[in-house]
Amino acid sequence: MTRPEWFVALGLLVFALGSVRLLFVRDTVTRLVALNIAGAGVFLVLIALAARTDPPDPVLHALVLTGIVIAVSVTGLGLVLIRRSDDGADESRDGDAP
Amino acid sequence: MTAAVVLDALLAAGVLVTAVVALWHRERAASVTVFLGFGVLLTAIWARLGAPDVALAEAALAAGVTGALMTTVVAGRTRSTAPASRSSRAVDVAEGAVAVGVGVALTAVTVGAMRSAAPVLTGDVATEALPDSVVAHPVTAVLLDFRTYDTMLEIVVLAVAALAAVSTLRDAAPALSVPVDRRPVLTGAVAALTPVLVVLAAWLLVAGSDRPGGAFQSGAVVTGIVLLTVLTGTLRLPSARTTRLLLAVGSTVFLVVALATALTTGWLTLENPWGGTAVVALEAVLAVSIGVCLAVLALAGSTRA
Amino acid sequence: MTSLLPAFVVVPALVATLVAMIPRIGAVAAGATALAGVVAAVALTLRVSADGPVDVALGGWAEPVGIALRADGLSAAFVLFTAVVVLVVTVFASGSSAARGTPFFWALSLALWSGLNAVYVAADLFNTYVALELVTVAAVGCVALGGRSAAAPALRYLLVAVAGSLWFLLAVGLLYARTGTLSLRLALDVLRDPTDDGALVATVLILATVGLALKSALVPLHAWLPPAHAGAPAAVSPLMSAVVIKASIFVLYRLWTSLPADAATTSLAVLVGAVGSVAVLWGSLAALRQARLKRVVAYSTVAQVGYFVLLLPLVVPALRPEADDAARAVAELAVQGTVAMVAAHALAKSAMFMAAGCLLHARGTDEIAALRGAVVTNPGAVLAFGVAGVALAGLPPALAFSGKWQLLTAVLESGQWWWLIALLGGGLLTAAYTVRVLAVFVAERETGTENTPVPVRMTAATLVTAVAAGIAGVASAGWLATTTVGVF
Amino acid sequence: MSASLIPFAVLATSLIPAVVIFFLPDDATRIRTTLNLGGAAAKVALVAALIPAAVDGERFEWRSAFVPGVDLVLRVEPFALYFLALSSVLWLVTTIYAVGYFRDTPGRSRFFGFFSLCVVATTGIALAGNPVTFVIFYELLTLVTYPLVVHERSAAAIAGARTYLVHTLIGGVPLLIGVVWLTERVGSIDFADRGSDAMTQFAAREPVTATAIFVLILAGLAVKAALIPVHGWLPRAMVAPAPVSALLHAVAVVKAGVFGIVLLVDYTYGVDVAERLGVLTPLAVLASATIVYGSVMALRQDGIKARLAYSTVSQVAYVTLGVAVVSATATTGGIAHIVNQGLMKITMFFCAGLFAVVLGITRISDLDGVGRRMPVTSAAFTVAAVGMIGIPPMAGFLSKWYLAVGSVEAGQPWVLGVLVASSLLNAAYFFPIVHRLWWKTGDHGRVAGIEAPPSLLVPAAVTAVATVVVGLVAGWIYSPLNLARIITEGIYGL
Repeated sequence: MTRPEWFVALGLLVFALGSVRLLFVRDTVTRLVALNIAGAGVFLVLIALAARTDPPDPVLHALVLTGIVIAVSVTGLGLVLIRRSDDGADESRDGDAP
Repeated sequence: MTAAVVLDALLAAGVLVTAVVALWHRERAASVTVFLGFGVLLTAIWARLGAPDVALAEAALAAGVTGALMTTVVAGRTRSTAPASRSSRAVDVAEGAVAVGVGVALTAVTVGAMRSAAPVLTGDVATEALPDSVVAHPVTAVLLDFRTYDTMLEIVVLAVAALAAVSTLRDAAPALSVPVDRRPVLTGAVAALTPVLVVLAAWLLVAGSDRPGGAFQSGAVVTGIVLLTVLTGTLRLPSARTTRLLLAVGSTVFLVVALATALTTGWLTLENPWGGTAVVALEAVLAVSIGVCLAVLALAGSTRA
Repeated sequence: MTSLLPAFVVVPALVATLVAMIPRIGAVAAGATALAGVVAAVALTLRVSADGPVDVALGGWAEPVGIALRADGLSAAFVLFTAVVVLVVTVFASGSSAARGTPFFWALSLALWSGLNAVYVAADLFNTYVALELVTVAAVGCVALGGRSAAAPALRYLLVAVAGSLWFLLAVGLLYARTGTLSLRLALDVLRDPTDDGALVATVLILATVGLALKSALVPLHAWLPPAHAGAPAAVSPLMSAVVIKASIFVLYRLWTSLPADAATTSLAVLVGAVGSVAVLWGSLAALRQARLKRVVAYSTVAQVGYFVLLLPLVVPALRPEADDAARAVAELAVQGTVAMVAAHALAKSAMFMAAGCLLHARGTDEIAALRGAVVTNPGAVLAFGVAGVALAGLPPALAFSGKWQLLTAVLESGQWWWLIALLGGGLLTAAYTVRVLAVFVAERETGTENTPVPVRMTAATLVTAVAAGIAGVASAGWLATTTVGVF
Repeated sequence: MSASLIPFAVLATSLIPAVVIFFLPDDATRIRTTLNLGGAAAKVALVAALIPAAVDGERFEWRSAFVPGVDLVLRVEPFALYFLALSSVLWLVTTIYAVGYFRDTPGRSRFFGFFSLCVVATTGIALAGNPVTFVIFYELLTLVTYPLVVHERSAAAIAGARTYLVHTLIGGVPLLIGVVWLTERVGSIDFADRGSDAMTQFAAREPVTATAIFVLILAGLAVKAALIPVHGWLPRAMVAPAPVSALLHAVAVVKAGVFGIVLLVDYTYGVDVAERLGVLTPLAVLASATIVYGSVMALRQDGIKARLAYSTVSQVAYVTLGVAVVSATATTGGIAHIVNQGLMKITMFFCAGLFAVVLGITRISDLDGVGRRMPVTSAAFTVAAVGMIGIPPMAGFLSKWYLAVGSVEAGQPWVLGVLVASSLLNAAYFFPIVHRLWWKTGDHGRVAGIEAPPSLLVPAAVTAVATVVVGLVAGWIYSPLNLARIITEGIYGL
């Protein structure tokens, strides 16, 4: 197996770990961490694919850059929601909002 | 050569171990800390795989800013709200086994696909088209010349995320309110550091047109600057209105540029001679926008609704 | 004159950012944009049916380097019904601030609409991913407008939706590994070579289908939808159920009507169809048991998603190398029928959620038991809810009836008669949970429940949408024909 | 076949009032009543004008695409006008009755809105030119009658309405799948006098599929035609207010089912194809069983409306029997019975409504001596009852006579036996009522002035007189019987 193929394997494994754990774990922060790890796995696959050619494929690098910014904004929003639901868990009544 | 292989193997092992620990650890704070370690190792791997831009972004954004965001939330709340289900060791192993199985299966298919890959990759076509682009550095050319539309959407995503975060605050005109830490040593250090960071951000921005760097990386540094100055009180927290204004300015400019180019050269088409300067201008707007949006996300996270 | 296709994405986004800066002008700006959007969508549909799909290369660079946008019959149909739903919900939302949650509703809903249009006109797979993320973030923002108790469902929705997008992104990565391009059309040209790409195409489809099923809440991956859609404010729920889940459904159709099929993908399609049938029955039975009105309508969405994936097993035979004209005819019928069902669901479901919103506004709760005698206090909302239920069940003369007619014909011609159970059974169950709720609305009224008057424009918007969904079936032939232009 | 908007005009006479009435406040009685009566009168006039043209062979048609390849067709031809004439006249009379019945009750605009929509659906069914259009208006009828049945919002009304919906919606499934399968196999065929040749070739090519489709569509139609075993909803839907029971369950809804069966047997498959497939004899047996079962069950009911409901189940099956027996005379009798049974049954429902409103009587056992207290109503009821039993000169006699002669011609004498048995049973469950009305004594107080509000009494009297007149003028060219004969000649190609 060539070097890019090894890193693709690593990426896929990290993605699988992250995704599986995301579907089964209960704690919200850990789920967000799992989401980030799964995303990192996918990015690792993309960058490994880019490394197949010399110079490496700039399109895939740009995709991963865009992906990272989206991942960060999603994580930011997720954390704000975690904070709100933690506040909410203290005194909100059950059931749906008006 | 074997040293490189050993280094790669070590980095790979490190990434795997930190991932597993971060995912399966019971304690919230511990899993977040290990996750930050995972981010650092990942930065090294990006460098090893010949992707300096991504390494920079990973270090600044993924490890840096995400770390800041997570610690602000987790620091406040160490106990995890979810019921501490003592799922037994066997369940964890089973989950791990499933993951490994999925990983191996996907690898088999992907490697097969890589080996019968198409002769012409888009990357090669992009590299050939580089000379006609308005920017020299390949990654920046893709981001801001070939696939400008993607970058535009991505900035809108960031602005919307920040807006959504701000909109969850309680009162109608949500203003950010954050505990300020005025310890002299800290404020002194920040006062000294800020100009250096500003220069670094500016340099990163300009460098982007012909070497690794650019809007995303300098945006992260801008986030750092904003957070440091606000948390130490050197920069007064903006009012609700100005917060919203700053949030939206980045994507508004980009969208206006899109409309402008539509009427002239064609949607998002940048041409020389003004193409190069347009890219740098766009990058500046991007950097400020990313900086502000991520800072707002962090501050909204720590503002008590 | 450069094509106006990108305007569908840029204009709503620009108005969204302007409204974010100046919330005061929210209602007027959103209303004007929505109206313009409907007019533009109709023009696009006419243009596509007249001279075929519209292709635009962005940034001055052609594929594969640059990003291309493409609007064929399928995209035009989705853009059209989305614009109509956004217009109607905008009118509804302008009626009451409680329905909007916070003043940010306008900015977030416009950004959501921009993201949806971006998905529908995308021809580049990574661009589709970014557009899906924009839809997700905006949608989560909208759900979170529901206040403190909506934060947890919104978070759960965010995690599930982004996970789904990542699975889709990995599928795109795999496709790039083999074909070296992000453009779906160019990838197809590479894949059509006889080298056996069966394994790869199957994996790409499995990854993408699971990811997109997660985002469209296909049973068993549906648990996140009811709390999110029911917990959202009254004006957000219709947007969520009627149009947001359609983005991932559209991408599913885009993939399944393009990638070449073989024995493996055919069996995968049948599996997805089976899961869809279970979803129709599962969702409907769950809807029958809910005690809160918005939960009934949310589970109805889970059921209807089952219908939408029934397209897959009917379309796949037409994509096999040895496909004959009969298979292609079945596929065309199936696409027409399903798109009509999707559009009809968008109208009827938004009307149903708006009706629930009206009743919630009037009685202060959506507890079904507390809505006895609503027919006397809010006749318009009850009539709209009934008509919307009829339209959802696909009873004539509703638009869904024309869709169901085409789908039934396709099922009979393809010989796969077993999909009849879900198609016909689902309609009955939909009628069942609608009538169950109507019976309470009609029952004699308990004294003492307070009743605040509902602004006229809210009831009017609800009734107009419901009636439109209810009678559109008789005039949908021309529009149905356009939905398959350029799809195969 | 001139493409024209006339079919639309007929539809509009009840569609426009329906849409307007929904938005009228309840107390706008004058506007609502003028709209209602104006629409009804306009429809009767339009239909009356169209009948001579149709008899001379004029045909009007409106066509538009439903889905690519399948059209919506509305066409004016004798059989459509025949059913339209009945429903429009009775809609006019029932509107008058309903205005009086609901004088100052809540929800009148809602009621009359759906009431007019129901007539729109019935008109659509009559004018339907192909199976798709028929199914659309057929299901629409189900939907718009639900609010009428549930109008009084009592628990019983809601339960009755639910049963009604369960039956009719479930019935809609085989009907829909049957029509889709038919259109998929044979293409978008229109109703034609002797069925289309595409249909004949298809029946020859795939007899098993053709029979399966026939059974599916028949199952869907049987629910509304109240053939056993799917008749259960009719008695339970009697909880609806009197005008609803009168128009819907004696005329519109039940007749739509039977009208569909005639369209299926004679205008889609054609009599010869149906006979060759061998589906008519089982249909005749089913109809006969329903006739006898309906009559027997009617005997055991003490509630006036319940007995009338089971009587309807039995009487409506005559039409199916007429179609199932392969002879022009029998089919003429069957088709004539659509009008005859409609007139007689609506009179009885009006009277039942009067007994309930004026004296609060809903049970047959309480009817002793009511004849003296409410002579006009009782007389109307008696006329209708005698007609039902089949005694000349009332209309009922004619259709039973034609059915009897037809069955002998067709070589199915056992049908004659069924007719005689059912007539005896009719006598068995109607004469006791007549006997109680006139020959029993009961203290119901003196009649002060006229016995009931005129808006309720006049309709009952009018329809009773009509029953007699229809019987007497059978020879007139435009009489229901003669129209039935013209229609049958078309069906059998005489």
